[in-house]
Amino acid sequence: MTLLKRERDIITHNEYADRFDFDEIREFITNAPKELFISHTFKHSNKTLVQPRGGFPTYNKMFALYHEFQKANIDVMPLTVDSHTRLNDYASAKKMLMLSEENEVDMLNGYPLVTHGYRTTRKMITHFNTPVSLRHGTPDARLLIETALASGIFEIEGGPITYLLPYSKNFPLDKAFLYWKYVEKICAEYSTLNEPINRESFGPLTATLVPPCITIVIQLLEMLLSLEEGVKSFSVSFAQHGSVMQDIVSANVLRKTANYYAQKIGCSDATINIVYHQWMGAFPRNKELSDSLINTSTVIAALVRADKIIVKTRDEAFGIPTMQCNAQSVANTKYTLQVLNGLPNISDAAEEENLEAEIHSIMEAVLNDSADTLWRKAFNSIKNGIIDVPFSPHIINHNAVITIRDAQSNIRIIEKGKLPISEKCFAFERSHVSLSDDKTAVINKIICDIGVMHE
Amino acid sequence: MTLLKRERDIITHNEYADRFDFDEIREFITNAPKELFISHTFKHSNKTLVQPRGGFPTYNKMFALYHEFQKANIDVMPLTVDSHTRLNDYASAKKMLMLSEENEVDMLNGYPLVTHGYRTTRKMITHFNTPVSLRHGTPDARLLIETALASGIFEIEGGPITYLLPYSKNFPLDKAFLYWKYVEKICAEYSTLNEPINRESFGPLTATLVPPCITIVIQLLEMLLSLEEGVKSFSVSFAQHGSVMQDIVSANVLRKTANYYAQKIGCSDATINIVYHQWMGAFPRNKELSDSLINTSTVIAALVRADKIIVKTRDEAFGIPTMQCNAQSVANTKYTLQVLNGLPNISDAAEEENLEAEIHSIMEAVLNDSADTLWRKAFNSIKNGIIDVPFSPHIINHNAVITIRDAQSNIRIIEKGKLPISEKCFAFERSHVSLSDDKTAVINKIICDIGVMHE
Amino acid sequence: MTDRIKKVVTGVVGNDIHVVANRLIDISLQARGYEVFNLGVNTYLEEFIDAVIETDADILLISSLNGEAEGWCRDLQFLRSEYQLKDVVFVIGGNLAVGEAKCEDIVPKYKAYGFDLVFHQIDLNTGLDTLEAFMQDRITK
Amino acid sequence: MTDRIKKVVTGVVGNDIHVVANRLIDISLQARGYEVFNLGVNTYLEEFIDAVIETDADILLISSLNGEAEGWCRDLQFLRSEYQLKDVVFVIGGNLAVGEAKCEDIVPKYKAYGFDLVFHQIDLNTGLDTLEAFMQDRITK
Ligand code: B12
Ligand code: B12
Repeated sequence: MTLLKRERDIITHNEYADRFDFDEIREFITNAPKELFISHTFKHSNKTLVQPRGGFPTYNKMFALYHEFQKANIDVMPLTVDSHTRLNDYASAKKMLMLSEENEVDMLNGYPLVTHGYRTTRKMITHFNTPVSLRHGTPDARLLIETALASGIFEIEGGPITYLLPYSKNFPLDKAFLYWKYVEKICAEYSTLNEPINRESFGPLTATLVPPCITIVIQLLEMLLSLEEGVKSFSVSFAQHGSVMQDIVSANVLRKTANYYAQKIGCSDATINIVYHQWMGAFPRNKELSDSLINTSTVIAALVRADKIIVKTRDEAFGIPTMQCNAQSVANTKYTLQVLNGLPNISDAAEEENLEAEIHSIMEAVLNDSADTLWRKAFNSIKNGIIDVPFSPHIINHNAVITIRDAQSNIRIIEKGKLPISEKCFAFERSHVSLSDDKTAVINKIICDIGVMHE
Repeated sequence: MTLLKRERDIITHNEYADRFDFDEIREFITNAPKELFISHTFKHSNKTLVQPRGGFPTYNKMFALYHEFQKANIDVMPLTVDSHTRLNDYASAKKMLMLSEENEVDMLNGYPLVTHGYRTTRKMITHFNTPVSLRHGTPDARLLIETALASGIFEIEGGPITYLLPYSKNFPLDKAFLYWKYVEKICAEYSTLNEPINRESFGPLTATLVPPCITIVIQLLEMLLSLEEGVKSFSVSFAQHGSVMQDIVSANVLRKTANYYAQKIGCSDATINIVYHQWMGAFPRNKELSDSLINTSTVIAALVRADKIIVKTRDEAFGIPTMQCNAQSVANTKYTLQVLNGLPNISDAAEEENLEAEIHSIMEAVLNDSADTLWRKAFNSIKNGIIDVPFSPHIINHNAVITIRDAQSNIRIIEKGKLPISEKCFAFERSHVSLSDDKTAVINKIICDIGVMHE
Repeated sequence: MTDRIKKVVTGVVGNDIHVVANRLIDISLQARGYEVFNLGVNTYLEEFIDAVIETDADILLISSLNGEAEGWCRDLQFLRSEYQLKDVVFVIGGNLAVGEAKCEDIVPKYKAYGFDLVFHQIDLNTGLDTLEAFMQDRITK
Repeated sequence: MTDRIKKVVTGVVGNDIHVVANRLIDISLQARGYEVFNLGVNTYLEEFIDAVIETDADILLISSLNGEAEGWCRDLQFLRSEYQLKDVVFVIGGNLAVGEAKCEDIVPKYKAYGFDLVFHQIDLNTGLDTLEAFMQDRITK
């Protein structure tokens, strides 16, 4: 028995989980319809695919949600997992699921996938026969991903960095890397059976004033960690920054550097796609304006030529959206993409050059770390602040980088902490903002910048 | 008594109009607050101003509409005139106004300005103290414009071509030119008293498959006819084409050629602004999608850096919008413009070169016409099809130009009729579309292209 | 009623210049085999009646888009009986009210004005299908 | 109650990692002159109670953003009486329900769980102003 197989045995033998029948699962995946694989859809479509988020505690409500989405002509179904499951607290998830089923009140903010199990969930997935994307935020997602893949969910979002730094306070980062290594391996293995399983990184991170260079470096690292293990279809992503120019520049540079680094490790056979998240930060408290914001994001997604867009809803500021509201967002977004034609090619040479230089400097520092494996290099880089995510709740995060918006709403680095960007790049960043000496003025500006989409 | 003065006397002595007290009117304009002049607002603002359309028959309902708009933080108030007044049928307007007042049902699709008169209307305009723009569609607007200016309405939309070819079947074009000459003269005269009166051309025309070169030539001609008479503030305009690229190219070329021709006739002291109309063609019959379309237009307006945007409402496909619905559109548009930052500069060299060449060819043909005055040259050019507006209901229009959308939704000329564009340009247009030989297939394509924004 | 080619007088009523639908109606009616007399936009009720009489039309198909049709149609009942046009089918369609209105309210109103078929915010092809069925019905009766 | 500097224990309850508001609350409380013990995100109810006892805090100010607070607060009444914390002001704020909910429904529910002040979807400054007024009231009484 290999080490991986032993680990697998231990993980899947969990009192809260299904009994896993791996032979049957392999057979299911081998014969699964192509329509369930987003990697297949990506290959055969040249439009921007539309995917919402969404998860309800009970099976019936989840089924009803998918039904609504189907009517809205959705491209990719979401399966968002509740926060107990995310933190491997299956006992609480079970308790809250029972309360939800008894009281018709949702006591969970997502679908407790492990609790429902793969046998049950697969019925729903195969019924709708549309690719499903797993959205969670789990550092130790091993059991969750085993359950997902066995259910017919062939896109797995997340990664050791993007699902840890924004989503956890204490979970050990080195463990997260190892647990995700497991996930990559399983995804790679199953990818040989039929169409490839698609992995997707979570670019939005904390959705709060994260500068493009940090987002992109993390995208590249998670992509490399995944391709290294044999994954053949990977999506890099980022969220609307608040400046159209910064979105365009990020997309152009992300596309270019992703191909560059994939090639560098000899993985140019993998397919890389770009995913755009509609505004992920604080939403306005007015639903009409939220609709406007959402549509604006859609137009920008088209301008940056995203392969997939992940949509928000007009209920964002209030709570988990109703299914009707969520389906309406999908329909609106699909309509806009349909009527939005004649897209120009846009770029900004100076900004792109600067961003690329920043990314290469940071990547170089990471790759030059003395550790032996990529994940350890990445681990060390995060620990010593070479990678530093603003507003991360995690204890390991350095929290020394400070950013602020310039007059055009571009996110600019005003304190670089341990970020190894060149003096020239840092000067470029700072040249766009004029800073007050008064510290409370700066704090007030940051508070304003967090609420940049407020009415 | 000058000829103009005699004409003025005759026009303003109309049984359906106010008695005009010109001394009092001149004094009113001389002392009018700057806030009523959009030319003043343009000068002191660098954001895109937002203006809806709107007009109700009764004074009270019009007042209530302005009140709603004010709450939505509007930049420019509209005063849209009903279609009887547009066709100088003041008797019908009066009858329908009475019916509207008695029955609380709107029997007119706009505000019958002449019937209400300037004394009444001025009270409303000065009460709100925000620039008002007159939207009508009237070939003989002399009495209407006298009434408007005397009321404190200091932006006058329209022109002899743009308010005739889309808005009338039989009205004689030569008369329209003369009547508008009168309007320009009056506007120029009043412009010397205080801030300039702003004139605006109506670029959308029939809003149905009009190619950019025709729109822009007509914009330039109306601008020249106005500047010739001494107008100092002029807005050229166009409506969303259905292709982002075509909108961007049009804006860039319109800006450039407007300055070029203004300078050519020695009027570079006049201020030229660009106005963008949200989609003016057939709307989807779904209000959510209409909202999406409207917001998409707003984003494009920002990308083309319009000085003013004219907004539609989610009720467009159904009828005159309620005032709440109209004000909501204004609020949504203002919000989007506020949060849409970091706008990139966009251009397309090949498309811009082609469009400019087409415009210069047509302008050259117009200016080379043997007639003595510019308006006669323009008149002859329309009559013999050098200028030809698709889907114009007017008998003088040549109706030989046929256009169709290419794969990117750009409007392309497939039959050039008498349009004097070069073979090279025509080849450029046709190179983008592959045409079926089957004539009904072409007609079906045109029907589809008219409904391009339908769901 | 015989089975000869049917004649239709069409146009847009009143001070209304929305021509796009009118062009499509012209093409569609011809494609369906009707002989079409298209008076175009901005046509007054009297002109329609004159054309019906002059061409001996079977159908008068009026469009109205700008919402003002009601103001023009009040006299229809009177004209119709004055000229004894009871065999002519009177059809109106388009956008038949200022502001948003429901078919339930609009259709009875216009039927009372003397129209046989009323299509408020109804797609052209649906409308013309209904018209053909209506004409067929008449023949069989 | 004396007029000494007030101590506040704050943090985000349960499996909730929304940290942005928490950072702002920390800054704002300090700016208003409180001594702040910020336990950060992902803090369990027991940890809050322990910190209140340990620091002898006047106020326990809990945030919850991810909608799951209700699951965590059911035990509050019990803990409160067990540890005899009746002088401590219990405050909760943020987004207190899964899905959209109205203050009318939410506030009484949480008051019944043992909170003195409940701010569902209320702006931070408004909430802190109310808190200060509430504290002032207590002193004068
Ligand atoms: C940014 C964000 C994230 C980031 C968080 C990064 C981080 N570590 O902080 C990321 C992307 C990681 C994230 C993850 C999740 N999120 Co989230 N997130 C948001 C979002 C968009 C903005 C939150 C924010 O930072 N606002 C800015 C701060 C300054 O404002 P605020 O948090 O609203 O707080 C204000 C007030 O509430 C008040 N306040 C707060 N506490 C207190 C206390 C008192 C006493 C007072 C008086 C006032 C007060 O003061 C603040 C300033 O005015 C909100 C939606 C929104 N509001 O627009 C959703 C939202 C909070 N998230 C939600 C959910 C469900 C999640 C997830 C479970 C699942 C998911 N969608 O991925 C995970 C959570 C995992 C977990 N274990 O908790 C839901 C909560 C649902 C509900 N209540 O019904 C929301 C509402 C989105 C939604 N509509 O679905 N999220
Ligand atoms: C393009 C347009 C214009 C162009 C017209 C160019 C031209 N000469 O044709 C311009 C910009 C010049 C214009 C001017 C005006 N317009 Co306009 N216009 C439109 C718009 C956006 C599209 C119309 C169109 O071409 N549609 C495409 C065609 C193919 O569809 P259609 O006209 O809807 O017709 C379909 C059906 O109604 C049906 N149909 C039509 N007739 C019949 C008959 C029968 C028997 C049947 C079965 C079916 C049928 O078949 C067609 C195909 O399905 C509509 C709003 C919309 N629908 O989105 C407003 C609209 C029609 N206009 C309107 C108004 C008020 C005006 C103006 C008075 C004022 C103004 N807003 O500027 C002036 C009119 C002046 C006048 N004297 O009439 C209103 C009417 C209001 C109402 N009913 O309450 C509308 C609804 C906009 C609005 N919501 O305010 N307009």
